[in-house]
Amino acid sequence: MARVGVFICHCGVNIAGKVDVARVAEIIGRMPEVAFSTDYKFMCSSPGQKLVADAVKEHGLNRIVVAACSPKMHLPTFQKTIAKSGLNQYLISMANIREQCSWVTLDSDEATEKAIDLVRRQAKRVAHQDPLEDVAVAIEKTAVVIGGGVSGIQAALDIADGGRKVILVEKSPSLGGKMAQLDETFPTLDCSQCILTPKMVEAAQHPNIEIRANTTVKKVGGYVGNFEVTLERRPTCVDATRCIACGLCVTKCPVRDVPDEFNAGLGKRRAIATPFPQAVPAIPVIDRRYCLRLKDSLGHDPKSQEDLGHVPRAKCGACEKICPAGAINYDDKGAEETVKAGAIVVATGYQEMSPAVYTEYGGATYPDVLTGLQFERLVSSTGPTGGHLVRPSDGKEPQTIVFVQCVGSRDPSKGHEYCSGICCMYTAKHALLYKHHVPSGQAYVCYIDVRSPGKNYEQFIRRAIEEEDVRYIRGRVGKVQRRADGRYRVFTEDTLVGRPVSIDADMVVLASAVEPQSDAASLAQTLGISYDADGFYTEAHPKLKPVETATAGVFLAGACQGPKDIPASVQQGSAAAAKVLALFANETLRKSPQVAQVDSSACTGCLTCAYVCHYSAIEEKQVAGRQVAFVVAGKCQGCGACAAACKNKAVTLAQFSDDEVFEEMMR
Amino acid sequence: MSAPEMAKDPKILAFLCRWCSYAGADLAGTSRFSYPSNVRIVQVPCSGRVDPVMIFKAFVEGYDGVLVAGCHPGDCHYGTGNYHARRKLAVARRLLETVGVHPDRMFFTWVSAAEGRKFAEVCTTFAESLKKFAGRPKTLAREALAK
Amino acid sequence: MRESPIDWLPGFDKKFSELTHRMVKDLEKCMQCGKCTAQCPAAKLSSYNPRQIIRDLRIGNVEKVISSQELWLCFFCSGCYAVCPQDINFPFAIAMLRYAALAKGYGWEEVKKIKDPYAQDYYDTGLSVSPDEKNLGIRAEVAKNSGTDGRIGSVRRKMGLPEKRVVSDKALAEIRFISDATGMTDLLKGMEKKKGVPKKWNYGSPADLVRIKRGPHQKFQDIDDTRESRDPGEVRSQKLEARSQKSGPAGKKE
Amino acid sequence: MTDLQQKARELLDQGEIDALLAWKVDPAIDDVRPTLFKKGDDAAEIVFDERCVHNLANYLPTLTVRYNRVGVVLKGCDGRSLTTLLIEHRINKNSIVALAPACEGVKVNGARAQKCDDCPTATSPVADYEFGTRKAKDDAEFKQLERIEKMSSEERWQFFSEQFAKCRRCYACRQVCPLCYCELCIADQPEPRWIEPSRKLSANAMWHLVRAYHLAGRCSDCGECSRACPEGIPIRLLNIAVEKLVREQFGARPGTKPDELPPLVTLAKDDSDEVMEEHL
Amino acid sequence: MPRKKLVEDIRVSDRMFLFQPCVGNNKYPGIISAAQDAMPKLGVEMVTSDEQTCCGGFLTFTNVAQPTSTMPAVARNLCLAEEQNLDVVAFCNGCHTFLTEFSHFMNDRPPVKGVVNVILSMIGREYKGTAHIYHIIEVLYKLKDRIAEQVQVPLTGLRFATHYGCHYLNGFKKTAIDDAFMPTVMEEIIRACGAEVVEYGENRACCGTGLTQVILHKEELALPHTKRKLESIKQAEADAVVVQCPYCQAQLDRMSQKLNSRKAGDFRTPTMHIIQLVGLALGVDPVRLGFDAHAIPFDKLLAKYRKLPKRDGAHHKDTKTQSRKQEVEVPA
Repeated sequence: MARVGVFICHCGVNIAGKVDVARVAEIIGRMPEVAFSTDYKFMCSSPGQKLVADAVKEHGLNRIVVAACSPKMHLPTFQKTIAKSGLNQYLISMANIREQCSWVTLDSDEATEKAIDLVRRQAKRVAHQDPLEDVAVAIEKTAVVIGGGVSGIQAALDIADGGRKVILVEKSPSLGGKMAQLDETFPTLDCSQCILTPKMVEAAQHPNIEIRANTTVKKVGGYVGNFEVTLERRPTCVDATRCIACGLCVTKCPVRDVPDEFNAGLGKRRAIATPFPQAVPAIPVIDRRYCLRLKDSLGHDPKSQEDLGHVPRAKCGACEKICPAGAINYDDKGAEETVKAGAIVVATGYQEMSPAVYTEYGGATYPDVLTGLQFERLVSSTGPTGGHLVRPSDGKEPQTIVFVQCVGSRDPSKGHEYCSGICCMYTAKHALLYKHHVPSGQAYVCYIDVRSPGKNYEQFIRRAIEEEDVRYIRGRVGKVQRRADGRYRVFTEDTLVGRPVSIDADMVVLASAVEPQSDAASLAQTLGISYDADGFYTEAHPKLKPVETATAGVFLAGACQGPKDIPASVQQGSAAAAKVLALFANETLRKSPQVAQVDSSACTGCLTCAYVCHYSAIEEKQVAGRQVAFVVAGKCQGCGACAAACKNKAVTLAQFSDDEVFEEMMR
Repeated sequence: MSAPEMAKDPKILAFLCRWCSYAGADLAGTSRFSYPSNVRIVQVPCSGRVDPVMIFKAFVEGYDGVLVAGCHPGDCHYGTGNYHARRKLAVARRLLETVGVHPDRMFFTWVSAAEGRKFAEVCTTFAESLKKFAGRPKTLAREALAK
Repeated sequence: MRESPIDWLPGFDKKFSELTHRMVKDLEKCMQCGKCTAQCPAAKLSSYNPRQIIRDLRIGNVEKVISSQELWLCFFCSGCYAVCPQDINFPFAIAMLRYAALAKGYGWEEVKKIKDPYAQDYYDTGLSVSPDEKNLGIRAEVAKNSGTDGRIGSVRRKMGLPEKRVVSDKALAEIRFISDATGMTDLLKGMEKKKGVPKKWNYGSPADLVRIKRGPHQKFQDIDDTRESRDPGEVRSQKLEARSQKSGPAGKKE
Repeated sequence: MTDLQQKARELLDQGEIDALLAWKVDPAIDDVRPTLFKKGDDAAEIVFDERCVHNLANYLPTLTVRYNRVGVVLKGCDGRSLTTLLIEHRINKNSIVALAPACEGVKVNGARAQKCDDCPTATSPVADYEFGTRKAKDDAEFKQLERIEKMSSEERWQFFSEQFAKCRRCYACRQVCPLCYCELCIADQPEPRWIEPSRKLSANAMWHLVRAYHLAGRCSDCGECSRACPEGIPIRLLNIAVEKLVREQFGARPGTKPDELPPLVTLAKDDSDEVMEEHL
Repeated sequence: MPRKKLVEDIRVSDRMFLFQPCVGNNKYPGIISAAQDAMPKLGVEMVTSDEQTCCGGFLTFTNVAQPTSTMPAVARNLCLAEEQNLDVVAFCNGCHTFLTEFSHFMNDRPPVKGVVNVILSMIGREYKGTAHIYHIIEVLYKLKDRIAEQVQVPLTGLRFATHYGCHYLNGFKKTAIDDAFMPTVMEEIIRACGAEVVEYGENRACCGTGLTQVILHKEELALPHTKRKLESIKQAEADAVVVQCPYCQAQLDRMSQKLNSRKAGDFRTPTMHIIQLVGLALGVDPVRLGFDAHAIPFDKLLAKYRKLPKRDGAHHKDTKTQSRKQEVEVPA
């Protein structure tokens, strides 16, 4: 016989202000199954919890209902409380009379009536709850880090240093991400690659880290502690195990006009190439869209990677001939492997928005109107011009240059509503780099607001303005007009003077917005994590859980969660690593007992439940010569699809059994 | 709204998935979006847990309307629960309206954890649309059929 | 402290008050980035400045806006709308503001100019552009090119068209009825008597215009250039001097 | 002797099957009744015509337990039931030998059965031996639904409440249905009482709704439920109301494809949300 | 870059309502007669009505009349097309803007539409909002392949500068068929006629007509603005400027003359409406194209034009045979 204790919380005035809690307690007290009923100012306070604990002993309560805020808020609190007082922690139920009653009901009499009804339902429900024990599952102590940018590298290194295995998955041929493309970094102006490449090498040489380049995540199964991640390597046609990275193949390749992604499309590369000198791994990759030997075997659209079966027409094969290690394999079909992992760190970063929509600026049309990343490559010593800052159109040194801020940021009409956060700083850096390359030249920055929150950031901006004489004009650029003489007339307004201004420039640099990778959404669905309206992955809590996701065991790092600069990305990488290591510090994982169970006596063995199970947690099993369904508790995540599908209710989902739902919905 | 008028409010039983819609209902609370007080929320782990039998029973129990809300397609915390739910609910609606339960008495929708306002609006509009049945005999309802 | 849109437009038909509401709602979105002014041809030529007008509306200086000469300088090229990151339809706002100004008595002289050549023609003939060419220069040219007397009627005849496009009497009756019914007729009639309250140059000196007013014979290209000298100009040279003093000869190019 | 009888004789004689389930005329009732044939010589008595209305698939689960190989003569609808039974592991295919003559349709109370107009496969989809030419048609008009479709909600309830009121809860519909095989039917479960055992109208309605729902996407539309009902409740109406939805929205034809899962357990990612708004 | 989706949505019928712009009637009659002669060669019969008046929008943004007055006037003009169940083709950015803006405004707001219809009912008309309103540029672009195949006199060697005007591209930045800053539709049509396109810096600059006497009597403001554009055009050495709006045409044509007469420059580049150009290419008699009405003479251009060879075997489909109201199938 259930002896239910009901505890009604005032939550200060949040509940008591609308609901007559005393009346609720009094009326509920009359229910047959209710042995004790009271109300108190703050049930979640320590005296409040003591009240509950004492009542349990005093009145020999064996079921508890706390009528307070949402169970999402305090259910764990009270579970601990009753556990301390010797009651099974799952013999409690909460009536949500704040979020779903006092806060949403205008009339206070109704609120009271509703509260009474809500509590009554929980009181009847809790009587049907059974004591449960947590499920323990083993943890696979390997982490998969998706994305080999600075954030992913940091996370991988920290986890590896913590003594755990890491599989570092990178889509492109080399680690490094966006940071590898940068020339210098703000606010210290130290060389980007000089500080990044050592980390890349360290990652490559670390005994606990396995790097999977040219690889993407195809499928993710399982659950926290026991993920099954299917990795897919695209065909590179170079056998990494044999290649000695001598680079001879690259020198021999006859195809020289492939647009160079690493140089943001400014330079050209061969059809077989390593993205950049310090690449890790340094294994070259054949671009099947351009390779003479292979392109015929691909779809006609050069962009399509779809394989139409190899029909090599051109005889080329230059790289194959020259390769001393015999590493070239034109028939490479790529590979697929499935790895087990206990945790996943997503560090897929961002992409630079294409300025093509900004026709008023001639974005992606005028040769000397560049994006921020293109400018980085242009001034970088490893860039297409070997670090000489010249106009792509005529190779002349730009004497006047205009930096246009907020291209795609803070622009709901054509771009994104959010502020990309890093443009103000990198533009100031660009202006400085320009002045260093062309001391006599004049740089203008057209901005709306300068946002420089960060250590030494504001000083950096001031330095650009005061010492380097970079001209900051407060006003968004209206349009860029190409003139007959090949220069560009930039129209803006000096909003502080209130006058339109036009500047004749030799080069224009657009601070293109940071936006999520184009495949961010599909990866999110593969991983079962959520993303916001802009396409950035959402953290479990904006303040208190910045690197967790709603899916246990999947963590976020870097710009995939929102625009970030290098320091912030590295911080998040380490933070995610800390979370992973904390998880791996446990031997087993205590899992909620909310799992399905099959009553084999009632089961007809039709296995409909197995068909609907998303986690293939249901297997068939012979019991007394009959074939019946059987739930693997470790795999079951407790969604209850099986319980709903079973016609004669042979499947029961703990915590949401038919009994419990039935009692709760009865009027 | 005055008390008696509200008292006439149709009784609604809402099955909300724990991850999206129940959180959405909580958000409606924290944001103080009020909605009719006769909505009774039953938390389910996933909209896929909702067995049409529960919906039939709800009408037998005399609820004026049944609301089922889950995560948006593609966002199901359990991957595919809401896809299964979608078909089951379609069948449930078909059966109920065949025997004469007006289809407007069932409201199946998606409410994400961020859509507190949407939840409040859904409840309000649903309650409004149910008002048109006021005075009409409650199909299926036990007490209505007792006599 | 902003006034409600209704105050600006006393008596404006309620049905259309939402026009102004929409306008104000739009203006709320303005982030004062100046992209509109940056590309505005009128701003280049005068002290007219859409961004400042929005700013004043936002902080409630409606009177300043509607009493200003500048309000009447926009010529609806819609470039500001085309570039606006918030899709504010500013030309539309201007049109509404001009009604607001008229309601307060400003700018009638601007409107009167339109009345005779166009509005009246519309009322009389149904077309708002009259066939008779007032500019004798043009007429001469046309005469020369067409070998006629240069009147459009003659040209039309030469082309094998009726001398004059005539709108049917039925149509005329209809549009006149509409004009009468909607108060346009009275508006036109009363327009002569309307005394325009004098406007002020609230956003700069008429000098901007005066300089241009020197007539079409000057080099117009200057206008941009003067702007540029306005901006970098002095400030910069001073800076460079300062620098060259403390740190040797800085590369200085002009 | 017809091919069917011929084949039946062979199978029995050669011991391919231990027993053959088919129909034979029983003079006592002057009608056919399902009969278990054990000897080849009796094969000549096998009847297959418009009188053979019973769904023989219903007997198979028990028979396959008793005999290790059972032959069975199947109409199209019986075959569809069998398909679903196989999918749901009720029967092991190896213990069945299906003789599938092309069905010309059956008569109930002297009139051609309504179900036969909507029958998608006149010949059983599960067939070891086929007789006559296989006919399949994709469209089903569900004529019987039209009158319901015309009704307003009130009228529908008017109609069905009268029907349900007649129900005696004898569960003949359940017993006759090959797909109602649960050991402990939800209607008999004490805790929780989803369906009250009483004969209250609400409880009756509940029963018929739940029964129809449990057959959703599985029902082979053999129409036995309606035929078996002593009160003549048009139970089949509910089944086809659902089947219409299943065919039109989920593109599924229950029982026609032996290797296809029932539509309510398949993962329906690509459905549009409209399916939840589909009206009859 | 034209917006594919929007172009697909354009529905060209074999009869359409020619909305006559006032400037077209009373200053540049060539525009209308060109349309009447050229469009049938493309299989589109142009229907006019002598009951059509000035769109009325013009009076709105000059503030001489309030929308309350002009909206019914616009609605009335649209009725003329609706009554014949035709879609409207506007040849003037101004007409197009106000017909479209006002019709949308009314269609989106039933109360407004109601009030308007109360007034219209008194003159025995009703505005339904069924007629589509197209700009001639949209129609021509949709038919550009047909133009290419129907060309009688390929304008080989002729060089044209384009001027789009403001109200179409800027005012409809989301719904116009081309981008507001780098449009190419007119270029593509010109090339379809076999002619060349020349670029010039001030291409997307406004012609300035709004500023001139036409709207605000601020000639002193307009002239410098227009002059800058004309100079840029002059540098491009085009045979003519092609516009899609009669008002731009008036401005560029007349201001050239005015500046010349004031010795403020020497601008000899004539201005023509896109439909006049298409007319030339389709072999419409130049007289009907009404170049005589222009202040800047077309002598040079026409001289070159007369030398151009007629395309031999230029097949001329008799499009009249097509069934009425049936869609002109446009090769994708």
